[in-house]
Amino acid sequence: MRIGTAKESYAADESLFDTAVQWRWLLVFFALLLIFPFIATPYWLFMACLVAINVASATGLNILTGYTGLVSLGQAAFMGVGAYTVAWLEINLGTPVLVNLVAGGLMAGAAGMLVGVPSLRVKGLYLAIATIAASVIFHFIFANWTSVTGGVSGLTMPPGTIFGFTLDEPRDLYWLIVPITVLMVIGAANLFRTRIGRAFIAIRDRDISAEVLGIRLLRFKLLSFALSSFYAGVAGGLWAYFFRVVTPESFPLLMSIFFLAAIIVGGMGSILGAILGAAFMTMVPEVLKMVVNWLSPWLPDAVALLSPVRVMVFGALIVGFLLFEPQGLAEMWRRLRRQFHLWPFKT
Amino acid sequence: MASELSHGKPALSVERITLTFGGLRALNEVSFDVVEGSVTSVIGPNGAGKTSLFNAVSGFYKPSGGSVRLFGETIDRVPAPERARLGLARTFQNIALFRGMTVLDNIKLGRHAHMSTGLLDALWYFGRARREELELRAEIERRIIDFLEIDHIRNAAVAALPYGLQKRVELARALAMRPRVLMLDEPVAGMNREETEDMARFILDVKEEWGVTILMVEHDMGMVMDISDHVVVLNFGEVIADGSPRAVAANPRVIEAYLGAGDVGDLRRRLQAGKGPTTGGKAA
Amino acid sequence: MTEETQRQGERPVSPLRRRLLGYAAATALAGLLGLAGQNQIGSAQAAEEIVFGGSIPLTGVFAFAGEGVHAGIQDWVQIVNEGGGIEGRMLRYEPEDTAYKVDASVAAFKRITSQFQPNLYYGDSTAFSKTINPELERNGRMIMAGASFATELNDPDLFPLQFMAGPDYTEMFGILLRHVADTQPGARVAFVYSDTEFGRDPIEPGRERAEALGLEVVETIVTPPGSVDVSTEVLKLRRARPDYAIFHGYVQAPIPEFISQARQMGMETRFMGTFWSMDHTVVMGMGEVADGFMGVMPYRYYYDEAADAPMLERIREMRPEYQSTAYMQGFLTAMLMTEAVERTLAAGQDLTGSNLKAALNSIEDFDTGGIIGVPISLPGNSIPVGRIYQADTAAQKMVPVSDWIRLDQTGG
Amino acid sequence: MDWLFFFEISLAGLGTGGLYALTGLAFVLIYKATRVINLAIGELLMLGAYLFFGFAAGLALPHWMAILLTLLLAAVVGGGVERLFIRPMLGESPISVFMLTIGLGSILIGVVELIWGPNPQRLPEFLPTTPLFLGEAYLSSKIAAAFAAAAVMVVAFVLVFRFWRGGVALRATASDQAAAYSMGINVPQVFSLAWVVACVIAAAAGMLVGAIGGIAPTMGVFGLSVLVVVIVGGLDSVFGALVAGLLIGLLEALAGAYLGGEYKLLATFSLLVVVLMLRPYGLFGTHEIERL
Repeated sequence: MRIGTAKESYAADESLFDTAVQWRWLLVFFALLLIFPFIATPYWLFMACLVAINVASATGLNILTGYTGLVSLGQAAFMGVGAYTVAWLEINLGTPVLVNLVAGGLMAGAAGMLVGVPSLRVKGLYLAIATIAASVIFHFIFANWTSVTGGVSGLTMPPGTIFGFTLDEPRDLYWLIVPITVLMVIGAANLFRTRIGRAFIAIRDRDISAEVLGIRLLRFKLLSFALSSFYAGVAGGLWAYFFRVVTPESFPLLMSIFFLAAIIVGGMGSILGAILGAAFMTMVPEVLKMVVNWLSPWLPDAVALLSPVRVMVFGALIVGFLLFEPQGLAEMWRRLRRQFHLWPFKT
Repeated sequence: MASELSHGKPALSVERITLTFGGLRALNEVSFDVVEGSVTSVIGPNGAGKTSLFNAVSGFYKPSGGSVRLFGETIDRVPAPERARLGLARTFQNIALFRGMTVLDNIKLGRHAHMSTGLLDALWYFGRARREELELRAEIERRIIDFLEIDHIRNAAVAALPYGLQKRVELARALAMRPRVLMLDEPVAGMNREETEDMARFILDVKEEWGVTILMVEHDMGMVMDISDHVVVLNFGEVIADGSPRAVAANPRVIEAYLGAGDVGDLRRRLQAGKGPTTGGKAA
Repeated sequence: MTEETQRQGERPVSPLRRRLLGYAAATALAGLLGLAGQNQIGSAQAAEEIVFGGSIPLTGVFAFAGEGVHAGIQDWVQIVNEGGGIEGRMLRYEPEDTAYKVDASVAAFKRITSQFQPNLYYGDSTAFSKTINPELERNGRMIMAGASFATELNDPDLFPLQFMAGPDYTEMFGILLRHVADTQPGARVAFVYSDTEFGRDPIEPGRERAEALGLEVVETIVTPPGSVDVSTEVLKLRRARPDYAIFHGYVQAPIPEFISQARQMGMETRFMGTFWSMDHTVVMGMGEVADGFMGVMPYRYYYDEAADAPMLERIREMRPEYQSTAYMQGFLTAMLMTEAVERTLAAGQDLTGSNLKAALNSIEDFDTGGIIGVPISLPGNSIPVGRIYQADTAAQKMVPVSDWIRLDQTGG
Repeated sequence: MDWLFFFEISLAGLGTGGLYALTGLAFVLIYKATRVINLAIGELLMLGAYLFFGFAAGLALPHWMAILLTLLLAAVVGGGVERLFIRPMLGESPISVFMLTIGLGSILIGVVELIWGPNPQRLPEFLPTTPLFLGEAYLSSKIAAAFAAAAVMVVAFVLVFRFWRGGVALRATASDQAAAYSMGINVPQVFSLAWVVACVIAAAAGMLVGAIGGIAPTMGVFGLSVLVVVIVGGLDSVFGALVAGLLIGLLEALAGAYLGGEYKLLATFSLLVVVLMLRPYGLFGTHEIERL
């Protein structure tokens, strides 16, 4: 427990970060985000953007799965909807970047709501399977609605421009992707300080008694679907600006599993969890590759092991965290912090 | 039936409610009134249909016949969440708190239906959402947390609390719903004497200070007899007695019902003791 | 910034811990700066060397190809460097594994280009080639080739700094159909392809080309990606009774099952494949049913005996065991790239992407040392040359059944 | 309308459907006994195929011995998985267990790739290849044989499920875990048993699927169609899995033949959506009564 943190007002008690120290660390973090593009190599910038996109999408999935308790294996498909929308708008109408991103989010949100409709009748894992169906069906649309989606070869789009700047390198895109991700994360954190966020959690914990409290289940489940897919759609839109080639194969079912894994590993129902999880899971394959590179002088065949090991590590992380640390990295982080605060005393 | 309270205006009227589960008749033409400002208790042996009645009134079960009126308006077509908005609040027999949340968040949830923060406000937070949250917080602190004496646990996780406190938090949440009629499903089950006394006091305070009408299911006869204005006895899904506590206790059909259920010794003991010891009130 | 926060911090945190946290932050910062610094060192080192970067699928579903390509490039680089490099400048091959995933390929590209300044690059997929194209033009220092023979990439206007060391998929179909038209004029053909970008690539243009050659396309059958059970598709094929069926968009499965069921039904159809299905190991792995399976191959097989193929001799010396057709592809890609570098340097020009590509396009009637059996030219983005090989399972060999077919020569 | 063609297509579809039904059976078995939705079923099937490949091609054992060893090892794997991964999750939310099986699938793919590499392989031929004609209609003999094998296994399973003591215990556990426990049935043992039997069935299905279309670490996608099968049939209905297996096989074949290969998955998953909307608990599944 931390001392000297008595609150003077309810407002202080309701704020996201409750101590001055936390605020300072947050400022340090934002300062780092600000200077990062000036000191990092293109590779690290690329990774940072990728991590940010994944954080945005994982945060969205966390709203649905972590907080509302509805498992979805459709997150990648919703990202696809957003990505195609953005690419189509950019190519055909050339509307402003931010408009396109919002449109991508809204399209994905609408798609998500549609997919959420079975939650009227089925619950829990049946719904998860309905989302698999959605990914299959969306994939079909992406691949076969050739006049809009460009069929299997997809859409290749020009770079976005914002205030006259052309966004065609990670160094530029960073300034689009990271702020939007930060806003989306803050939005999600805010959400869970209000009635809507509480209603989501209530649905997750006991959906029937939530009804007695005046929470309209269907409306809030659909809202959760829509919001989560909106996040996915915006993330997909960012993805589109980032890679500029959108094909049906860009958003496989495996990618949806990736996001699920990210929130399991990071910590379901925790804003910090989605951030940590998405960053961690994005970096794991890269780190493995570095490890193999270091090992290669001694183990020349190590690279051949890379792929299976990566797949195994991916699965083992899911299983391991579910078995041994169901609250994920976020909980490990909290524990670490607690120990740090009490150091040198044992907890 | 000849209770002096029957002159008051009914807050809640149950009229010929019938409820069947696949041929099994859980409630058969159950009718009674809950007079505004009263504490009305529903009692009866296990399996008499008390909880089914609660579920029918709060809108979970769709009765096959009859209707429920809230302050004169029929609410049969009103779905459960809407009933909450109309001022019908309830607690659950086996505590339905959200274990992953803090006490404070649980209580705040009670106000859900009366709040207006929309999605965009919520994402932005600063402004309307914040104002509404802070108002709610202040009101909860002032009217509920102090009142129920749970200020020491407001930030505790519900799962970590002892049973008695959890029950109290559930009451707090129900109060946050701005109820006009509060339905309590076994509010003191599993409590020790001291906790039971506290809860009885809270219930009476709620009735008097908040002006809330209370409908309660309870097995603790001592408490029922103590605080009720009006008692309804159910057996095999039918009302077998309805009146003041004293009249009901003397009703031979009630004694017989409890005798049939084998609970008569318990009943008598508790009637004599004035306040009963704890009973789980339900078979596992 | 950190120092300031340290000074202001008062109550709850012990000074020691505060200092530790500060150090941690400082170290993290230094780490990032260090990465930037490393970059400069890297590029300084690379100044004299000519760097050949590669997003190579060493693992994952395309690993069988990636390994071959990797070995092929390695060997060619070794040959060049043993011969003293190009005008005294050594080649340096910097590959990275991509697991055949686009984002990993792009990441590898970013890492290699931020650490070195490659002039040559090998990419692993169509999607990567398309994704990286704007980056390539912006970078302006390199040319790129890759594992993709996508028709889309064979467009010097859209992909001015890329090329492929062979015919594109449509040209492969063209070569196959030319052979069919030569052997059996007016034959009935069917296309069987997977429902992927790879699979659908040459189908429409292939149909036009067939009609132009007087062949009849009697059926096109699409199979879902990854599907293994093809019994309904075989029944469809049987309805159509084609003389030739061309598979595209597969490596091995489900080709053998297709052929074996067709044979069981007593069909006389002859089956053909395109480059990625045509490696010796892939075809022989199909078992008995592979006998008579034909396909288009722009390169000679490792074991081909030809008087005019000194480079094959050289390869067999370097690697006594069989090397795949992907190896040949990597080897030839590297050979053509170094040829472009050599021509650029010889002309006294800077190693920019456009100069390199112009040098590459100046290649005419070039002798590949027998990797390809005829002299080649590279006027655009592809080399539309190939030959039909047929599997002989008894001899366990792929044997040529046609001459080298040059689509660029006979105006086809 | 070409009726012969239609008939042939339907036969082929039903043949594949037999394998769906068999795998669906494994899925339903686990769900019934342990209430676990096992998304790793496709990967368990793949593992079975690879084990057989390892024994029959790698170690060059006679086919009958390879089959026996594969089934045996699959049983061990099933028991091990249940013990190591599933049992510690008892009492956790079904969602967690569901996701655990996804992770498990990934681990299995990694293991198989590590041992046998990522490239597709062909199983040694152990099914007959002499062509089969029903009148004029052609039926792939491999598919016919696989269907027959699947049918034999299904019948054997149903008999065991009805009459053998273990089967009875399984059914009792399926209908009410607490009651079964109180009647002296060793419920954890039943859980193990369910996983063991299901893995054996999945491995058998894997060998048959692999014999038809070759094997690859990615062949677990077969599990996707099986998922459709069990949802359409009803998660907890053995009969439902059998009927839906045939139905889905048929539907896929017809969609593939008359609409094109790209419509196969679309057709089955659209059916899935329709069933979820109209009969959420499947054609033959029990509608679970909600408890407050």
